[in-house]
Formats: sequence, structure tokens, C-alpha cells
Amino acid sequence: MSYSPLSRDEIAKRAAKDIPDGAYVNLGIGLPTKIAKYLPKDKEVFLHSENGLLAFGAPPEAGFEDPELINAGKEFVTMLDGGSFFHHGDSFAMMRGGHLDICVLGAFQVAANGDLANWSTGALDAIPAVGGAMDLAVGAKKVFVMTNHTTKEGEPKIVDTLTYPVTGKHCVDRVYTDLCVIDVTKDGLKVTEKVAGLSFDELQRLTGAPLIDATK
Amino acid sequence: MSYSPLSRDEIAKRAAKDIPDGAYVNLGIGLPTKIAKYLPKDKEVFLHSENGLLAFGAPPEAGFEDPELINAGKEFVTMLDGGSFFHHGDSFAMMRGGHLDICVLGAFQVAANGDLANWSTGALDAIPAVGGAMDLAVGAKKVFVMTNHTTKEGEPKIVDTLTYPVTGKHCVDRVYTDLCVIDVTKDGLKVTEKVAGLSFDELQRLTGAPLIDATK
Amino acid sequence: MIDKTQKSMQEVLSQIKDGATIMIGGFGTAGQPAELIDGLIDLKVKDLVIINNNAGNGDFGLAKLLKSGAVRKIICSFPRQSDSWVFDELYRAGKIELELVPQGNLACRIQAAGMGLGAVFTPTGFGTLLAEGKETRNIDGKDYVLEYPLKADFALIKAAVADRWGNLIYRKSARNFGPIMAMAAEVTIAQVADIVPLGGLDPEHIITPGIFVQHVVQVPAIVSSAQA
Amino acid sequence: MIDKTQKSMQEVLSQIKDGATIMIGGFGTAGQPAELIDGLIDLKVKDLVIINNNAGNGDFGLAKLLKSGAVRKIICSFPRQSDSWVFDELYRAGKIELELVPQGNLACRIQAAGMGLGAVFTPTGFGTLLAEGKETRNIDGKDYVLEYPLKADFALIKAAVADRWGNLIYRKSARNFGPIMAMAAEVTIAQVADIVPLGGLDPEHIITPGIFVQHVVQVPAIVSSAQA
Repeated sequence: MSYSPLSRDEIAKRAAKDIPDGAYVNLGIGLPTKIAKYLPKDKEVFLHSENGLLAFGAPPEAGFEDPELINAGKEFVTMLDGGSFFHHGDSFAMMRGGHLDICVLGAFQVAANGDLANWSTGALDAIPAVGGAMDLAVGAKKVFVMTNHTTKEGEPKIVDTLTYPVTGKHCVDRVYTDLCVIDVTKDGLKVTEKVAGLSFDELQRLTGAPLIDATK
Repeated sequence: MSYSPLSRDEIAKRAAKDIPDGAYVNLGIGLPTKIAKYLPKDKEVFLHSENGLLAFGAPPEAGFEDPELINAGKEFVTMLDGGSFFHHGDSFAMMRGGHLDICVLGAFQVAANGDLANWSTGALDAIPAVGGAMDLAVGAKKVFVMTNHTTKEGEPKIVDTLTYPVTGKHCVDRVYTDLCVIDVTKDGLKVTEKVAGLSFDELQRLTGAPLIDATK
Repeated sequence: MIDKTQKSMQEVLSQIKDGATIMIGGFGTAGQPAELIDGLIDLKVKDLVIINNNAGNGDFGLAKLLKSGAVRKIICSFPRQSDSWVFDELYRAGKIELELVPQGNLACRIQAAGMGLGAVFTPTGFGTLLAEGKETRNIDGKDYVLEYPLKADFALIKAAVADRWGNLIYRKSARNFGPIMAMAAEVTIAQVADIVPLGGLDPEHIITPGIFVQHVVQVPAIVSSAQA
Repeated sequence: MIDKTQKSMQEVLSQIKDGATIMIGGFGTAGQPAELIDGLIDLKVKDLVIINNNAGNGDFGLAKLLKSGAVRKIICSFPRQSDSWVFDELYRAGKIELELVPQGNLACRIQAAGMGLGAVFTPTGFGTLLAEGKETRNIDGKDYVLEYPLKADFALIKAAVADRWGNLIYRKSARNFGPIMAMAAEVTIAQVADIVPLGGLDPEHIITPGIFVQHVVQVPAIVSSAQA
């Protein structure tokens, strides 16, 4: 049997389905940002940005960019009616204090115990940068990860134990990949969905940690 | 020789002279509050109140009281142009963070080393209450005390060692009494001014700790 | 559509059960959510732990709640006032437990809870009776006491204006503990004088963003005869 | 009469000496006080320690300051960006020291300084390389790292409007680190687009009360060609 991995937009669309009405959500820079496009119009979801925005909206039309209205990815945004501005202290209190319902982060690796690596590859010549990743990992009530199932070279990104430096320990609740959806539980990694045509055995072969089939 | 102790208003007037232009000042509940009346009109002094006011002004005229515009003594006040409101967290950051230039507090006792007692007499049947006294004692850059030199019973309030429970250790910089002005220094208690007709010996007799005559 | 203003006060308050820890905003009566407190009294819940700066004034609001017998313990900085006779009597009769906290440590411990900190070293209270038995440390030549966050199941606060997302602005010195209590409680219930449509509050002027507020109850402002 | 707006930018900045620790506001270029930074470069001081979220973008502002060789060390959360080539080159050449701090700990440590706390237990970074060698503690079942306040001799920040007492309001996401840095520095210098008479700012809307601001310098807003 053959199968098609989800496109980046399809992963975003799938993750968007799990964001409930009224949720306060931080979408990490990069891939997770795409989720905003797929939030259903009949839901009100409050997007938070590290640099002091709550309830920001879509990018402005060309010509209406404001250099003082950007998100954490330094992209131009707009504000929704009912949005608010606040300083960095309050912004990170929203995370660290457990007020954000969900954050969605990218990942280099996710371990079977929910450890997340997404800030450093550990390469000796790399310039380290961490931003708000560690704060989001420990702070949000639910941490979702959105990632390709394997690296470009085909190496598993879901692993038994991290080989990259850790961002946050035991923090990941759910992983959305181009092949499946995985819940991180005390019993292990439970696959709740997978793309059509992909066998569980094949998925396990592409994964560096034992999976539990919970797709039935 | 005979002498007249200063009245409460005269102590306040004397203390007011030492508050410089542009100072951020918290005047403790009770006696110190009187200082506000004697701040010279040509100076701009910023009065801070624990409950989230900066640059408040005189009491309102009768009929213009606002139950939501009170100071820490729960007296009706007004706001000056340029005043601001903030929450209790920021208000105490102003103290604890060393942003207030001066606070003026009442006292049960001041010790020779600058220890202050002003929150509890230690009486067993008393209901304890502390408010912001301990925060002001440790937080303001300069802590002034305003008090009668002795109790109504004639006991010294400036003492070698506190017998009442301490509010803050080594915190008092200067004491204004009805008889004199005392600087608390590493060398000891220096009397810099005393009322006319009062001999140093008599002042020492009314005081529970050694004084240094620095009035010349 | 998210509308945090839709439930009745009674419905909102009915979440509160025996033994709950409740922050109540206000400094004296300024910012005290008197109507929410009346609603709380009507619930007839017991064994409450109350966090407030004071311990009630006169016979209304917080004082009335204490009098109703609903409160097991109060955490505050300044219980003793000229008109705190309700508390005074309960305390002297051994019918209420008191945890006395310096006002700035009260604020700071509430902030620590809202900010998700595990504990903080604060200079306030060092060497005093109120720090007895607590861990201390000298940091850079200055002495500090280790204080733990004050969390709550509920915060009952009073603001001036809200929108349906729970964004709040306050009025004058009624702001006091409202913003930091809203951040520290699991469920924050705000009583407000006015509710405006979304967009009616300027995003630059919002003091408490709606993320910190779960329910809004409108209580039209009455010219109050309450003493401040 | 207290007028914090009276001195020239040059006069105000001339207080800054070799070896000073300076907080610079801004997230990327939003809120970055570019003109104050240009003035700082003109001082030709050396061995500065800079605290900012980033390490400069492009060739202007903070990046230009780094390029001038004035900076010994930078404390930040996110130095590496697509346009951080100035920092990248200095760092790879071993010409600048980097202390990397998670963004929320950066904010929290700045807040701790402004609030007068000795240290705080924060959950962020526990178990990571950035907490190596730091004191940790398990409190109520959760792990925390002990972090110390970040203080500064000066804060250079950008706000929108000031009055002569130094009260400030900000504009949109340019607010970011401004209010907390103003609280943490010995001397805060704010550049603003507009100055209004006393009373021109509503006391309910002031974000940074003047107690946290020592000097205000007016820099008329220019439609910026800077990339955000």
C-alpha cells in the first residue's frame, strides 16, 4: 500500500481542528504560525505573542504595515477588536503562570517521555539562541508540537531519548506530524491517527521510540 | 533655662524643610501625613501612596469626595496634573525596588543602630496589623522618623535596644522629634538641632541611648 | 462566540464550594466587590480562606462575610482598623485564623503566583516576627526572606468597564489589588459598572487583558454611601 | 519646577562612562531607541555590557553599536537572526561575550531588579544547558532554577509620549521591554516622539509613572524605513 505524507499546510489544518473555541494560544515561529490560517471562522481563538500582544489578527494589507505592530516572528500583524498590548513581564507571566491554554512549537526532537528539543542542535560552531521556547515549553497548559515525522535525511525526530539539547522536560502533550498524531501519555506514545495507506509497522519503522496503536 | 517642645505641626514643618525638590516621598499614616501641608509651594514633591497613587494632592472640597480616590490612610485625596494610578504590585515595587527617595514614618521606638519599631507593641491581647510599614522601612532610600521624643509617660522612645518588636533593621536615617533632629550614623546618634533653651544634658537625660552633640 | 458576561451572578458564584481559597480585591472599601461578596454570603459555603488587604470595615461587604461564619482563615496585612469590629470579635473569640503578611509581601506573593514563580527572596520583614521560622539568605550583602506564592481558587474583583472577552479597566485607586489578583487565581470573577462592545476599550488602555478573567458580572454603579 | 525634558540628548548621555551596564529597549527594531543608541556610539565609551532581547539587526541601531567596538558583553535571548551579521562576526571572532537567557527569564530577572527582590525560583530552563551549575529546587512537586536580578546603570528606552515629570505611554508592540527596564535601571533615559504639558496624559493610561524615568529626550517620529 502507498501513502501520501501531509503537506505543511495539511498538518497545520489538522492541528487547527484541535484548538477549541475561546482558547488562548501561542503559535511558535515557523511552521506552527500556519495554523492561524486554518482556525475556523466560527471560533474565537486568542493569539498571544511574546512581545506583548493578545488577540492579534491577520497580516495587514500591503501599504498598511506598521513597524511597531509585529509579532514574535517579527512579521507585521493587525489587532482584532478586543485585543490588548502589555509589557514583556506580563507577557511571560501569561506563559509561566499557566494562563495560556495551548502553545504549538516546532521541534528538532521529541522524546518518548515528552522531553522537547527545539532550540539548539548542539553544533559547536552554531550561535545559540533560545528566545521564548523554554518559557513556552514549561508554561502553557498544553504543549503541542508540529513537525515532519523525520528529518530530510530520514532520521527519526520522535526518539527514545533526546540527542539534542533539551528545551523543556516532560512538557510535550501531543505531536502532529506529516504522518500521524501522537499523544504523549504515561503509558507511552499513543498514535491516535495516521495517514491513509500507512501501516502501523511502517510508521514504527520511521520512529525512534516505541509507539502504541490507538487508531482503532 | 526653660524650653518649649515643638507642636506636632512644628515637627511636620521642620521635617518638610528637608524634603528636596523633585523627591518621591511616602508619608506614613498619622503624624507624618501633616508634612504635606508644609511642603513649600515652589517645590514639586511627588507623594506616593501604597494603594496605587503617585502625585496625589490635597483633600477635596466638601461634597467632592470620591470613595474611589483615597490614600493609604483611607482619607479622601485629589490628583495633581501628572499624577498616575497603578496596581499594588507596581506600588510596592516602587518601595522595595529603591525608587522612593524618602519615607517618613511614625515610631514606637528607634534604636541607636537605626532599628525601628512601629508596628506592634507586642501586647498579648492586641490584634496585630502591619500594613506597608515593613516594606517602607526596607525599601525607601532614606527613612525618616517623626515622633515625640518620649512617650506620654515620659519614657524614652529613642533607645539603646528595641523592646518592642522590630519593623525593620538598621533602616532609620534621621529622627525628627519635638525636641531635636537626630542623624543615625555609624558613629552613633548625632543631634544636629535642638529646641532653644534645651541643654544637651537634659536632652540626653530624656533619651535611652547615648547622643553625640553635633549642634555646633 | 466567547461571551464572559453571559451568566448570572448566582450562576457564576455557584462554582465556589466549601473550603475554597478566595482573593477579594479592594483596599478598605475602594475596589471591594461588595455585590459579589453579598452573593458569596448567599451561597452559605463554609471554611473559606480569604485573601484581602484588610479584614473588613463596618458591617457590610467583607465584614458581613466574616460575620456570616463562612470564613475559616484570613490572610491580610492590616486587619485592625477603627471599624473592624466584626473581625476583632471573631479573632478575640478564637473563631478565625489570621495570617498576617506585610502589604508588599502580600502583593509580591500574589504576583509570584500569577507569574508562575516557585518562591522569591524578598527583603521585607527580615529579622521581624513575621519572618520567624522562614528561610533567609544574604545576597550581595543584603538580607532576604524566602516567601512562597499565594494562589487562589477564585478572585472576586471590582473593575469599572469590561468587554465580552473579559478585558478590564479600573477607576482611580479602586485598581489596587485587582490586576494582580486576577493573574493569581484559577477563576477570576469581575464585577463591573459597565460593559462595552468589543473594541470599545483601547488596546493601549486595557489594564487586565481578558486572559486573566473568566467571568464578568455587571453591577450598575450606585452613588455609594459607603465610607471610604 | 521639575522638568525631566530639559537637557539635550548629548548632555543626558554624557553620564554614561566606560564599563557601564545598559539596558536597551526594543524587540527587534520595534521600540529600539535608535537615536539614543546613535548618541551612545558618539560618546566613544568602551567595555559596555548591553542587555537587550536581541543582538542587533542589519547595520543600524544596536548592530551599529556592536560594530563600533563599544560592547564587551551582551545579555540577550535571541542573538541569531537572519540579519544579525554584525553580532555573528564579532561572536565568531571571540570579540564579544554572550550570556544567553531564556526570554521569559530575561523579563523576570529585569522585573526582579525593579521590584527589589534578591532572587527568584523560575521553572524556565530547568534541566537545560542554560541552567547548568545553577541552584535548583523542587517546590510543591515542580522543578525551579534560582535566577538573580538583572540590574543596570542605565536604561535607554523608546516611548511614544511623555510629560515633564517623565510619565510615559508607549505605542503598540513597541512597549515590550520598556516599562520593566525603566524600573530596573538606576537612570532611565526615554526617547519620545511627543512631549505634552502636565495633565496631558490621563492618570489611568500612564504605563510608566515618572518615578521610573530620570530623563526624557524628544526625537520626532520619522516614517521609518527600518525593517521590523
